[in-house]
Amino acid sequence: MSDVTPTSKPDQPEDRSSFVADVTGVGRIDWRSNILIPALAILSALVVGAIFIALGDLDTLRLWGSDPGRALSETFGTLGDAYGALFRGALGGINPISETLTRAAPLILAGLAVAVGFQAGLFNIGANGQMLIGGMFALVVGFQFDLPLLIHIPLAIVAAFIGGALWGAIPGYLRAKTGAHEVITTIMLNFIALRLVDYLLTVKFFQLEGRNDPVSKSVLDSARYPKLIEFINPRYRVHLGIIIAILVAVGVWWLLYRSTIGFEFRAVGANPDGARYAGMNVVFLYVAVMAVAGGLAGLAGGDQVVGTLGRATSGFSGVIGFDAIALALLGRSHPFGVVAAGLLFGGLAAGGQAMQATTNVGIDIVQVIQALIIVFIAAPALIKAIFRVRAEAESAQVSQGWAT
Amino acid sequence: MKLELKGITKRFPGVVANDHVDLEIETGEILCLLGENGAGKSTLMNILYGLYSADEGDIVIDGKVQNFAGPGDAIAAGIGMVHQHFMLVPVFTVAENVVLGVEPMRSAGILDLDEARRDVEAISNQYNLAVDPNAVIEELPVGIQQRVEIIKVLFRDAEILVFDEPTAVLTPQEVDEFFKIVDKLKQDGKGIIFITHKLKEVLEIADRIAVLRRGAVVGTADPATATESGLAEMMVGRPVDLMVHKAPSHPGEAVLSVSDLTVMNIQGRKAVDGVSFEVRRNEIVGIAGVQGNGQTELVEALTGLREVAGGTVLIQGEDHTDSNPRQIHNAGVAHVPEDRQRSGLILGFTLTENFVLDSYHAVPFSEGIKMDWKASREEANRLIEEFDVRTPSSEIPASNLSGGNQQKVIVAREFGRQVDLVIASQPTRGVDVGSIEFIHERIVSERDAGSAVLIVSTELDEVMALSDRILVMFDGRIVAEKRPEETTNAELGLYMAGAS
Amino acid sequence: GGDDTAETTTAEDGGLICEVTDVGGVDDKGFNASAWAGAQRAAADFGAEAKVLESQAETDYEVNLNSFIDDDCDLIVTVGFLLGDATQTAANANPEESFTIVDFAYDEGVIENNNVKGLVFNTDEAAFLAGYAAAAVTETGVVGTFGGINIPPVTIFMDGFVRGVRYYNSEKGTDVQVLGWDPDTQEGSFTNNFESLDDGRAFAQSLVDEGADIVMPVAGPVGLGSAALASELGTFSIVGVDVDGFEADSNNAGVYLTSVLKRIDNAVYAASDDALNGSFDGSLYIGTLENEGVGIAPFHDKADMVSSELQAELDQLQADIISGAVDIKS
Amino acid sequence: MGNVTAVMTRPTDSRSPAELRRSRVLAIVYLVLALLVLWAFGFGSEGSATFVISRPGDAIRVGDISVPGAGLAFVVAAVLAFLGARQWMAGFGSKTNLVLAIGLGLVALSFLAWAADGASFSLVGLLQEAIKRAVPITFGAVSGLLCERTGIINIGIEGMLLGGAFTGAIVGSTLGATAAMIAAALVGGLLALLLAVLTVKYRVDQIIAGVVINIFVLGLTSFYTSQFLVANPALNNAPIMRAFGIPLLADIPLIGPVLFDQNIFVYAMYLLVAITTFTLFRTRWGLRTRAVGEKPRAADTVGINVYRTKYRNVIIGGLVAGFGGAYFTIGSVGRFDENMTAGRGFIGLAAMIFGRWHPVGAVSAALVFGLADSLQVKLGILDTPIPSEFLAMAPYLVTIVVVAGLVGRSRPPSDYTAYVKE
Ligand SMILES: Nc1ncnc2c1ncn2[C@@H]1O[C@H](COP(=O)(O)OP(=O)(O)OP(=O)(O)O)[C@@H](O)[C@H]1O
Ligand SMILES: Nc1ncnc2c1ncn2[C@@H]1O[C@H](COP(=O)(O)OP(=O)(O)OP(=O)(O)O)[C@@H](O)[C@H]1O
Ligand SMILES: [Mg+2]
Ligand SMILES: [Mg+2]
Repeated sequence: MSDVTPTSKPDQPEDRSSFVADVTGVGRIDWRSNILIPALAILSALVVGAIFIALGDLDTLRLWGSDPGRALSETFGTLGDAYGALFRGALGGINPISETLTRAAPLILAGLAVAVGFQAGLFNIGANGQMLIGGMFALVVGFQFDLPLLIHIPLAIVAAFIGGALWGAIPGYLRAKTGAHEVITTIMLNFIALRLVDYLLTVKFFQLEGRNDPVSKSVLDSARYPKLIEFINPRYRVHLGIIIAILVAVGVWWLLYRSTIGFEFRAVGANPDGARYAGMNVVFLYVAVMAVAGGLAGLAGGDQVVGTLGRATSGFSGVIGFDAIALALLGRSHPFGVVAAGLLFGGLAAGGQAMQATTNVGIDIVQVIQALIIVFIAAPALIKAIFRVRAEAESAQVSQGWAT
Repeated sequence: MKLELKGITKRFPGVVANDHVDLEIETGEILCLLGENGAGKSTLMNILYGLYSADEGDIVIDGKVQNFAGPGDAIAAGIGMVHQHFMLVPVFTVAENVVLGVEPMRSAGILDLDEARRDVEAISNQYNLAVDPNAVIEELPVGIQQRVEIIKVLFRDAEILVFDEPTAVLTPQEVDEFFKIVDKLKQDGKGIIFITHKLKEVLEIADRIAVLRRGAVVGTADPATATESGLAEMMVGRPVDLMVHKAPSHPGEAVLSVSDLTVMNIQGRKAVDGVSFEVRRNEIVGIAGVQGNGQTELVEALTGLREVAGGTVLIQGEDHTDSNPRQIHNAGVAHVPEDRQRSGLILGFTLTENFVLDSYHAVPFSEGIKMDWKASREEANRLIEEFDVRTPSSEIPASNLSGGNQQKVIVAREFGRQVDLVIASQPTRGVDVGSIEFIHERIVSERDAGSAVLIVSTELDEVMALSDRILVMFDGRIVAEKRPEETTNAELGLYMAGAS
Repeated sequence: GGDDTAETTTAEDGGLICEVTDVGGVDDKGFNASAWAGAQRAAADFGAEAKVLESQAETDYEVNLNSFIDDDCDLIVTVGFLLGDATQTAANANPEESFTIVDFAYDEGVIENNNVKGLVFNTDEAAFLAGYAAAAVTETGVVGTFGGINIPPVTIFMDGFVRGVRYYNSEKGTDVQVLGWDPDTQEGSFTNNFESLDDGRAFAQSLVDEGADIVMPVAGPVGLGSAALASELGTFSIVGVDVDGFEADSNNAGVYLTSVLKRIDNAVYAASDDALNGSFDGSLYIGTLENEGVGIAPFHDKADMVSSELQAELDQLQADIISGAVDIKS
Repeated sequence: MGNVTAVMTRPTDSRSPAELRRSRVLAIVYLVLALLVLWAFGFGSEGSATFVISRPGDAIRVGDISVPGAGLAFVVAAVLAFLGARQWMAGFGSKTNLVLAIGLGLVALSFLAWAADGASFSLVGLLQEAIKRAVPITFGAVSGLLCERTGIINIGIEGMLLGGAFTGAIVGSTLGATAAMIAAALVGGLLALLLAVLTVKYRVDQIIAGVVINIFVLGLTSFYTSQFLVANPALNNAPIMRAFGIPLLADIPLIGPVLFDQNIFVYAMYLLVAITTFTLFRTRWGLRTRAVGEKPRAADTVGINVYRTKYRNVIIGGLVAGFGGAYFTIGSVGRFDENMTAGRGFIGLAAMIFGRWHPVGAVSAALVFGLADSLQVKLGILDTPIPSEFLAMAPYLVTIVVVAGLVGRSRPPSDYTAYVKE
């Protein structure tokens, strides 16, 4: 952050994008707000999450009345097992790390889709729908053409981007031309994309030959993202997707902070009137932003279809598109923040899977912990109050209401 | 009633806004408070009104120390305030705004708006403050909005009334009108604290004058003996030249030619109605008028921000009717917009980013789609230097600058390149005398360097001082064209009010 | 499941039965639950342990399967066509492991080591009976059905049901109408989800508005919403699917005319038995009326609606279907 | 129509270029619709459709209405063509949206007649269901607008509904329906308190706070469902609020069964809309609430406690959403299932914006969605050649078309930046 304390006058609009300042390449990084606070936030979330886990264990709860001592040790036993499994499942070995990375890839890409929207003042809740359409585009390229790997994979990636971009451009266009709010239109387009995929999976062209199930044809091997460490053990799933995700994040960073288009995106996000005054074409920018955002989500869909799954089924995007909102918020809409948040959430997902496999604690608790992490990171004042940390962290302001 | 402020101190992060301020006022007198931008006048008044709490010091009324937890307490103690930025709810009616917080009621929580309307009418008759209680605030001109603010204060039975820069937005006639009201209030035994940057007004109306600088009272003056330049020096701490010095103009060929221009406002009504004029090289043309008579729409149409409904705009002979802002920028036009925070700046962006806001797409600031931040930063530092923008670095957000310095950033950006036409709206709004002096100088030197300059301002003094030619706008039309040396403020004021 | 948690049923080291659910989860009141019931029953009877892993998303199938392969399960039960690919891959990579998959049949030669037992069910045979019974007892002359998603495991119920009604019409010269499904165009009424119980209510209401007094929801837990409406209105009955609604949905037991049973539990039980006792083979299992893999549930509270003649006709029809004398596909 | 004639007698067109453009676009839309109706429904129908407007057992029975699909289509197409021509030449001024709504309504009617060609279907059932489906959406939308009117965006409606549904099921199963409704409202209120603390006290970005509430509640209810409810079905067996007719009113043909033979949640919805409309625009509380939303500093300067007002209203909004959430369990099916709100909260948000932050607007928007939703259910059992997946898209498509076409830019009533007092 800067050396000058912001003096926001009461009659001036709040400075909502102060975090942008430290990424244009200037200013020093404050380790307290960028490392200490997030670490403490995760710690706090785990502690509060533990309370919810304990409350979910009825038998032990009953024990508190009769034998508090044993109840205490059982509670701690359960928690230790659960968090131990969570941690081992995320980081405890090659396979857990491979799983974490596999899961992080689509999260990062979808998170970027939401983050780019935020940077341009648009709230893209539609990552899920964009993923679905992007994935279907990649799917068709993946099973329809028989090409050499070096052409086929890039082609599938481009197709995924285009599919998502087309779907994303619709709300952008509607917002720019009719004022229809993107929050509404993206939500509706999610539902529509979901049904559309359901329908397409009943069409012979897409369906797996010889079956009537809503399962698509499989992507040809030449279009599948190669697994990275298959040579160690064929089970290690981590594939090209994570590399693509990180490269794309760098690309998005470059686009946002080093290119004229990114300057325009950020300008229109921070102040559309100012952007118009500066000669930017706001209508075009809204469409462009949403197309880029949609394209990024499309890549996440592509990662699922030609990366992890190799085919499409009903609702293959899962809830990644919604987790993406949390990720973008957590990463403060900065591409590198999103990468970090994506790795964190990927780890939680992989660890949660391991936790359900080895303990009695349901996997849904992971979602609760995710929500808690976001709360604590979004409200640094809370962390500062609890741990008495001195840091200049400010609460992130990424959205701007409904301002049209 | 006697009100005393004793040792009031208020600190904001990095600033001491008030530094042990002592001040007193009694009912039946008018105290004028002067001070440059950021001197702490509004802060002091907000403390008095219970909006801010002081870090140190006491508010004493008739010998009793008060403890204001909020404006509610201040109101109860007989203090009323008309804020620098009006505190009216734009979508509410006059009556609703007046009674907000002390609503008359039919029964259990149900509003009695008829009663509210009658109350408003009663007060407006008593003090000659004509307003329609059913009118919606956002549709009223600022002059009337101010009357609503005054009625609001009177409705709460205030004994001491604070006016924070009330005349900044009024026509000379409205100012006269306002002074009559203030005088009547004084006759009725109210005490008045009056804040303004216009030294002439101070000498006209004050009973006592106090001057603030950097949060502290630096002196008091007697209006009978004080002079404008004396007060200005006391405010800024150095001698200020209040005159604009410029040589007579020798206009060249027309750079901007507007003929029969018609523009609609947001509601779809004609805001600019068949306006024609020219601005020539080496000439400053000033457009005077009360806010809301079509100047905003005119400038937006000229700069490509608003659709033209009829007529043509030529810039250096080329047709730029309905060109977009980029094309107009590229045609050599600089634009200082009316509302710096809404459109002139992106507050969250750094100064560097703001300095290249409208030229980022061209060499040297970018090549293809790659931004050149190094070149941009160099430009930023050059402009900061040349235009004396007070900032610790070019990499802090524009929101961290004071209003005057924010305005300088815009002026620097727009005047910092070679242009043929300058369009400046309210170039010195809310800026203190020191910065005004500087901006006026720059405008004149633009003219002398060969640009055509169009100034739109609601400050008559500014228009009179800068312009080589003055156009008065009323209700979307140009109703008068005068040279400054052949007219007076009073005459222009009549035109601005619709006389023809 | 009836145990305290749906996680494990512990026993000494008598073996291990493992289930990987599809995204519906183990408490889906549908095939995941049914398979789990079979696995648990087998574990209890043979002194083995049963374990389940729920899949949250498509991407979990592979991981869950691998996790069980590491656990050295005696049998891995996978549920639903979505797991077809993953099970195939796992089976081919682990020839020593035994698998069984519910609602899925592989083509010849796909499974290299013959170590996957497909479990499929001719539910249309049973639904045909239910349709016949519904046509016989309807008072309004209108019955209805709706599905979750337009996919074969769902529509096979609807096909059988509609054809059963048509058969009744052709036998008796009646004109009982079926709303909500047309076996010829394969289009009809679908909630497009297996979650919203409120949809179950709305779709049933809509059929009742058009005069239906018997409704067969084929949408997993969504049907519970229809049953809730039936018990509120008291004007129509429900034909349950998969399991006997009278027992499974005890809150609304009285509204079930009958249920089209698909004994996934029995099939899984049998496969577990084979696996634990060393007689596992990879042949396809087809549940039919004949082997009691499918059937219709008793009429329970609605028995008074069913005359003894009708019961006799149903018994005869069942025999004819088994013998092939009645063609349920037309 | 006075101003239309006035417009027409003027020598020149007084419409602004933007208006003119919109007029032309709309005119083309009308003409395209006219052709579509003519071609698809006019030549595609042979028999007539029968709309049933009373139910078996109604006190006053009214005959069914039989409509020849082709005839209706020709009439509708002619009307649309006329509207299009009129729109092109003169426009409808302030009535543009109303006329468009009527036009679209006619298209829908013609579509129905075509879909039900040669069959009959229950209009009462359709409308009754439409109202039911509007219930949770309305509660969500009103909850949202109560918060937004004081300057707090509530993206967490979905979570509050879900929390209410979960609580409703558990408390309903143990303590009965009344307690369930109260508890559900309280849980909604508690979540709202969290939203208020985060946004007002800790100045967390409002959208972050709302998203957090959604994730948190979804996670927690799913976790406890698998942890408790599956193992203890008795905890998930709540009573269902049954429909009851309001004497006399329920006997009015068509209107009676549609509006006045419903369960308590529907009546609560009517009350909610009436009460919030009255209080927001006629009482001191409403005036102060709106003032705080529109311009908090102005409210502060007249002695209104901005923070307290925000807290109070957000909590009231939460109570409304929590109560509305109970509809899913005790108002409909008596049991909780994971994520059973299935996005209704977000649709409530859309209804709020579409209804321009006014309770009556919100309920109207919710009804549009409810109608599209119930139509979709209906069409599945009529033999239309449209695949069910596309029918299921209808409500969402309608929402997009309406929001983009009819509403245009709506201005929020609030200043959403965190209010900072020194
Ligand atoms: N604000 C705007 N509104 C509408 N159209 C615009 C706007 N800005 C640019 N355009 C149009 O977009 C096109 C490309 O604009 P671009 O910004 O690339 O041009 P430019 O920067 O002016 O070119 P250069 O500076 O290289 O001469 C042009 O045809 C221009 O008319
Ligand atoms: N809410 C606030 N937070 C931080 N600093 C503030 C705040 N309000 C005022 N300041 C700072 O306190 C100082 C005094 O401001 P104040 O508004 O009182 O000046 P003023 O004398 O009224 O100036 P003007 O003539 O521009 O109205 C300025 O430096 C200003 O930036
Ligand atoms: Mg001030
Ligand atoms: Mg000021």
